[in-house]
Amino acid sequence: MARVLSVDMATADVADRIRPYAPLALLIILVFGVNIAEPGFANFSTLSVVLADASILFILAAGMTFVIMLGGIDLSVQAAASFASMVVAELLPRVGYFAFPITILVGLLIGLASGFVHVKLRISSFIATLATGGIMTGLSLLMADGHTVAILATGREQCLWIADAWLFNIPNVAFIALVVAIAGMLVQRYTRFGRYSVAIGAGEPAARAAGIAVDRYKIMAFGFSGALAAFGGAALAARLSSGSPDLANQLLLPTIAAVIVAGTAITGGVGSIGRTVVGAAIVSIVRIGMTFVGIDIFAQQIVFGAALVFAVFVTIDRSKIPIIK
Amino acid sequence: MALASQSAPPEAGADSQVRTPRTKHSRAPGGGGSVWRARLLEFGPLLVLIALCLCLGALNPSFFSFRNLVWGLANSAAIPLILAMGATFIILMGSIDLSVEGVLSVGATIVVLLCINDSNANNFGWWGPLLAIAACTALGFLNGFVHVVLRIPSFMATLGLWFVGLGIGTVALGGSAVRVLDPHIRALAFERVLAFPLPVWFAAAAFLFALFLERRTRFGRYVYAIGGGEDIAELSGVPVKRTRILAFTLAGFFTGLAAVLAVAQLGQANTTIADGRMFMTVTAVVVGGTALTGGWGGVGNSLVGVLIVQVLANGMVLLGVSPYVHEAVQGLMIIAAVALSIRRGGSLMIK
Amino acid sequence: MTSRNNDFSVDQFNRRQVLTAAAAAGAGALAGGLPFAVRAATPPTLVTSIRSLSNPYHAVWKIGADAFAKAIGMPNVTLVTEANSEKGISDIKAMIAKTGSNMVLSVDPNNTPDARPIVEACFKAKVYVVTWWNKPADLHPWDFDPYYISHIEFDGVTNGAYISDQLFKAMGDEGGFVAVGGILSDSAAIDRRKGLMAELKKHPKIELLDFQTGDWQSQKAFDITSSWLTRFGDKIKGVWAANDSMGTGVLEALRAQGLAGKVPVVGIDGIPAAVQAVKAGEFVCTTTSDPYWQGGIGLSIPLQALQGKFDPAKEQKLHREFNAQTVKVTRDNVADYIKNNVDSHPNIDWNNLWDRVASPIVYD
Amino acid sequence: MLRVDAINKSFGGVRALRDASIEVRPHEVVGLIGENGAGKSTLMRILSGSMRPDSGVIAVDGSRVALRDTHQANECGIALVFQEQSLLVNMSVAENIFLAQEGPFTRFGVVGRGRMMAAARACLAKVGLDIDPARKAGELSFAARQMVELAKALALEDRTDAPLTILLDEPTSVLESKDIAILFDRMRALKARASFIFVSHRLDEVLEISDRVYVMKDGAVVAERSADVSSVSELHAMMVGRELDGEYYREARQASSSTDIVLEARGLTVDGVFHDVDFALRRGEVLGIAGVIGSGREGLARTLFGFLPQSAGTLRINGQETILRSPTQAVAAGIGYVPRERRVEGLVMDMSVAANVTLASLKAAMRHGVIDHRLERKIADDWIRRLGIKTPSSAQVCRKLSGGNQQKIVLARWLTARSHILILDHPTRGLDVGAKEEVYDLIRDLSSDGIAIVLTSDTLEETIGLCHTILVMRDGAITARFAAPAGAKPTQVALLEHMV
Repeated sequence: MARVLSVDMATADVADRIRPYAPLALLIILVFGVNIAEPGFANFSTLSVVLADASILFILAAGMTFVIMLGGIDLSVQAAASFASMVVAELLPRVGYFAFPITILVGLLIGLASGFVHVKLRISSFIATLATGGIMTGLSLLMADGHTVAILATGREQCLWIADAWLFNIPNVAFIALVVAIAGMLVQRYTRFGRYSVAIGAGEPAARAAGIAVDRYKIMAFGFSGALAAFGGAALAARLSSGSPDLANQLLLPTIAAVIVAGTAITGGVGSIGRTVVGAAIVSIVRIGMTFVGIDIFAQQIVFGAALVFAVFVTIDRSKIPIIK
Repeated sequence: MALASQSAPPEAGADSQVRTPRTKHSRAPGGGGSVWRARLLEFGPLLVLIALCLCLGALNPSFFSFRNLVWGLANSAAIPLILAMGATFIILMGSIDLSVEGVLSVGATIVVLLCINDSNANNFGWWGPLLAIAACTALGFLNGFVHVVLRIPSFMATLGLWFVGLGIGTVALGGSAVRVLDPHIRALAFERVLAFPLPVWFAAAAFLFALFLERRTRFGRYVYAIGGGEDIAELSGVPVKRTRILAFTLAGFFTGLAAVLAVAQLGQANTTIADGRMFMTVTAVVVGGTALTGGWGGVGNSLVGVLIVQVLANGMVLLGVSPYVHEAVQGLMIIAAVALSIRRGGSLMIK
Repeated sequence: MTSRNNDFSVDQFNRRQVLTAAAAAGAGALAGGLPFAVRAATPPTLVTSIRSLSNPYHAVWKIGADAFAKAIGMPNVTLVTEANSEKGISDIKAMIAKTGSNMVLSVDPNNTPDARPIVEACFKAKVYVVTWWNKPADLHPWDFDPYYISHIEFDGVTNGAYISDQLFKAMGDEGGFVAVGGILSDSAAIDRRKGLMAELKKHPKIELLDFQTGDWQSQKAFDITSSWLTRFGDKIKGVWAANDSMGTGVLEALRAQGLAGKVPVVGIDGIPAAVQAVKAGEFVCTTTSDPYWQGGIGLSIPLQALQGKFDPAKEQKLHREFNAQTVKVTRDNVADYIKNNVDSHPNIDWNNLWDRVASPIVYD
Repeated sequence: MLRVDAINKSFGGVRALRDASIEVRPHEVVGLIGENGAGKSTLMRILSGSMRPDSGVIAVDGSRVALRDTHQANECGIALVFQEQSLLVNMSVAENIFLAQEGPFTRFGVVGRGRMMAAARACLAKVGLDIDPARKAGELSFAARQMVELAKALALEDRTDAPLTILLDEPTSVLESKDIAILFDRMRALKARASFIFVSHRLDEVLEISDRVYVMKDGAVVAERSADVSSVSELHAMMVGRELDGEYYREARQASSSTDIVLEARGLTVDGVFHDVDFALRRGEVLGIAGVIGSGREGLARTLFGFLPQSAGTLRINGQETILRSPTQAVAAGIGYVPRERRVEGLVMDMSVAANVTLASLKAAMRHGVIDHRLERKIADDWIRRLGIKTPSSAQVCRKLSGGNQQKIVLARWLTARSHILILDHPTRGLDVGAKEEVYDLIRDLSSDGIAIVLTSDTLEETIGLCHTILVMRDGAITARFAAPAGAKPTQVALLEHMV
């Protein structure tokens, strides 16, 4: 009987082994699809544009991934990113390169604050982060009476490394994103935090009963999200050489999309930074691909929405979601 | 043999047990005290609302002026309330509907383009609003269908339809803001009955209807059952799939109604007509004390929640709060409101 | 001028015939960017990038762009940022890559900062570009000769001041009024408010009761006004709106209280709804930058530069960075305006590039 | 009236039921006993329509029926009474009783609240429960919930003319004995209306209430006895296949515990749960806590792991006074917890065996501050070998393993964490005989390794058999202490009189 069982398991395992590659497959199909519709898409210069676009999106989404894997959500990313763009713009002329680490630190702090509100005041993350996001927007508006803060020539020097530097014709942001991606994967694979966030997402009571300080790790996750959002915002500010209270507007939904489109479950426990890398790429390809193929702009949102649902349909592993809510 | 009993699929097992921590921790045997606390908590949001009103009234007497109560509050609360009615049932099931804005803009577009307007020669009279509501209801159904049949978490499914809806709206309007010239439609917004403008009455009707559904129909029961424990509900023979789809369809219907009123009020439709509605609706529902995890709360709570949010917005204008800090203040107040009123007994896990 | 339009398209037509062979060769050449020699051959793509199509103003803009492209029979593409700077920039870069730099660009950057990377990208790709409305103060066309031809704005301050003045006159130069502004961080919103404040100083008996922001949206303006009416009641003798969308929202809120027409409203942009309101006497006035003209001229300028009709580098500074004239719509001229601009579209001489230059842009 | 003939059911090649046949006659209570895994629960699931047999016949009043779902089972007059979890705590008693059965009260889509409340009261009256049917189920005691379940089953009467058969699946496992008495009274009274199939581990209860008893073993019905001629030991013998004796609980291996105290409670109190609990736990000692639900023993166990904050008294760990505010602190203090709800609190079901083993002490698998996956695998494989955990590999997700192996993984986790105090909360719940015996062996090993154990168990036999010392609790206080050295074990009766 044990034999029969193991056979069962084997078949199951095959499915388990294939499933993770669904997102990647989807991505490749997309690239080829667009390229067939509009030859010249899959060439270096275009793809590097996609890369640049996907990079910033990914940096934001990477942070979000940690939160979503814990079963929460961080709706404050775009507010945090905009806020960060203001901070970095204000700081660059004064402290030069230090502006970036400081900004990321600030992001970390506001992220932790969001996490604290969510965990300690026991407010669902959806509302908690919505509210903290509003507060951040308020702050960034106050910082310069709603004005855009331009990074003047002096500060711009320190921006070039993100803004317009290319290495072998690949935009630097892409490399930065790559670093973030690798770091993220390492964190997930090799650190307590990574391991525990999966445990908490997949079985919070069990994690508690194993003595894991659930609250602490949740707050940490929001901290990371904030820090990366800030980093994304800083990068944006550098590319646009100024900060503004609505710089990152409209980035929230693409960010969420980038996370879930590659099969990270909104319910938590399932997913990885790796998936988000693919997800960000998918979102950018769809977005830019539409422009490239020349889909009527009026219809682009429709296509985007449909593509989103389809991608999720293909990529999520339902066996790990007990009840689909 | 060891594996026999264990490898048996635990029909209810796994998940009926998932609930035990809740029952165990929150309501330890003979925990009579917690019952009272729960009872009190149910009135938390209401207390918050009353407190808010009193503060505002003290700071600016004109808050209690008849005109403000009717126009500043009741009238501006009408559309949010109608939207909240739909969202409540969905959130009670532990799901969420992000597509409100998309669906609403579709509805608005249809109304405008079918009634007398300044961009085409149509004049379908009351068919405009009716078809709009029908279309929104259909979109709601689509939401439920995609979610239930394709087994995609509602969060993603509705996120998709959000974009689709906005897209449809943009295509149909070609971007321009189309004005509705049909006096009957405009009357929906301005006609007054017993000093209250029609939208208030519509909202009241919607509320009573939702209350009726919640309290007096099987649908209402099933929604709570699903939110309380989908697996048990299923075991007891509750038609879970049907109920879920129905709830989303219902939400579509309410959104359609809201769309008609929005057009009537604004006298035009543009694709930004629904901007910010979704977050506002969910916030209102949650502030009212309905848990995003499902099972607890109800349309009554949502009424209170909507009023809290509206009073906040109205109050900030009444007090002339600087626009720079609007969002910040709103954020703080919402955190405070929820923290004061949220049901803690429910579950150890807050997601 | 229609005739000249025809000439334009005709000689364009001939040139294309002559070069079809080359074009075919170019098309067949390779997937990526076309080599320069061939590039000039295939007609350039006329690219317009605007915020979104969900507002009348930009919708008309697109109509203008389409009309121009149609008139000269060239392919044109409209990109929308959907208020997402990243998307806007990426789309433009994607177009550059797609057309192999064989394009001209007329862009209304989603956000002031966006102008720089867009211009830099165009400069690097040797694409002629005109920017509208938003750009950082320290970014100047002449720093990117010859490809960054012009930056064109419409003096928000004077417009803001103008409608204020009209409003105050309508109010009989005394009493309180309320103002609803655009997105706080938007430069146009900031300028228009500046104009309002400046004008306000000149009218001591006028009192600004409250200033709120409606984020350019009519719905928000509607709700705010409803609250205002209860807060100030009859103290409100007029309403200043930073754009017409909000203005119409305000108007509807007034209408709900039976105040439409009794409380004067002013706005900017000249969207149909507002113009009709002016006709109905519910709006005092609105001013418009004539988006139809913007759509066309924004493409005509870089196209002519690309075709070597003029050398941007040699143009006078005033043509490189200027405020263009706005059309003021008041009681007096509303009838004609509706006839020429709403019901139909004006015949514009797309070759007369600089006839609407009003004043140099001053940065403080 | 209800006949089950030669039912077979297999899962992935494992036969859970082999030719199981039972019969239920009108107005009788049929006891159904057998170790976990003997097939009782599978049979129950099949009868309640939530599972289909591979082969075999089910007949009601001689006519064959197919039970495709709960509804059809109900049509045939068969109702399953779940354990207390199956009431929806967020809904009223009445709503629970008539969930998905609102039809009779619904006119034109309107559910008549008054009529439903009245009907609910009627149902509750049948089971002699006097509560307001409008109260939320979550506010009721477990005993009351059990009665509501029974009432829910009886509500069937009004919907079907088929003779009623009510399946009671371990109804007493969560009840205090006075409630058990009440339940039995009701059942006797209700025999006039319905027949019962009564599934329980507590043989004495089975004998008390049943008219006839079926004994299941390894998926087959091995015996049928008339209750009045049978005895606990005989039934047990038939269940386990051997006489109940000390060897079953490895008493011979019961090492005499040392004298040094590792855990000491003085006047330990958690308001509303238990009060003034004193005890001392020694190295290698197995301390049993006996008591019915509500006696406070669950609370005590969870308090010792930091789930419930103590409100008074002192707790000394290795002589050092400690206050446990969270499980995290408990783990840090060297305490481990094997929860009753294995699937929920025991393991993260969708994580690998290895990850679960190291969950409480990731440090052990880390080098230079990062997880060393090879090391982690090594640790896991090591335990898999030593505890004989049956799994394809340490990368297997736990959901796919059997309960016994899952339980071993939980233990392995705490051994990896070097916990020197283990709190075993019903460690053998849901395990079959074989798995149980392995767990007993493990417990002996642990105790002889000097690990101190606090044990709460489903059955008194187990408690008595395994423990060095037994505390009996009632109404939140300790009512008696027994020393239970090998060979001089106290009797169940002795314990019981202090429990109730």
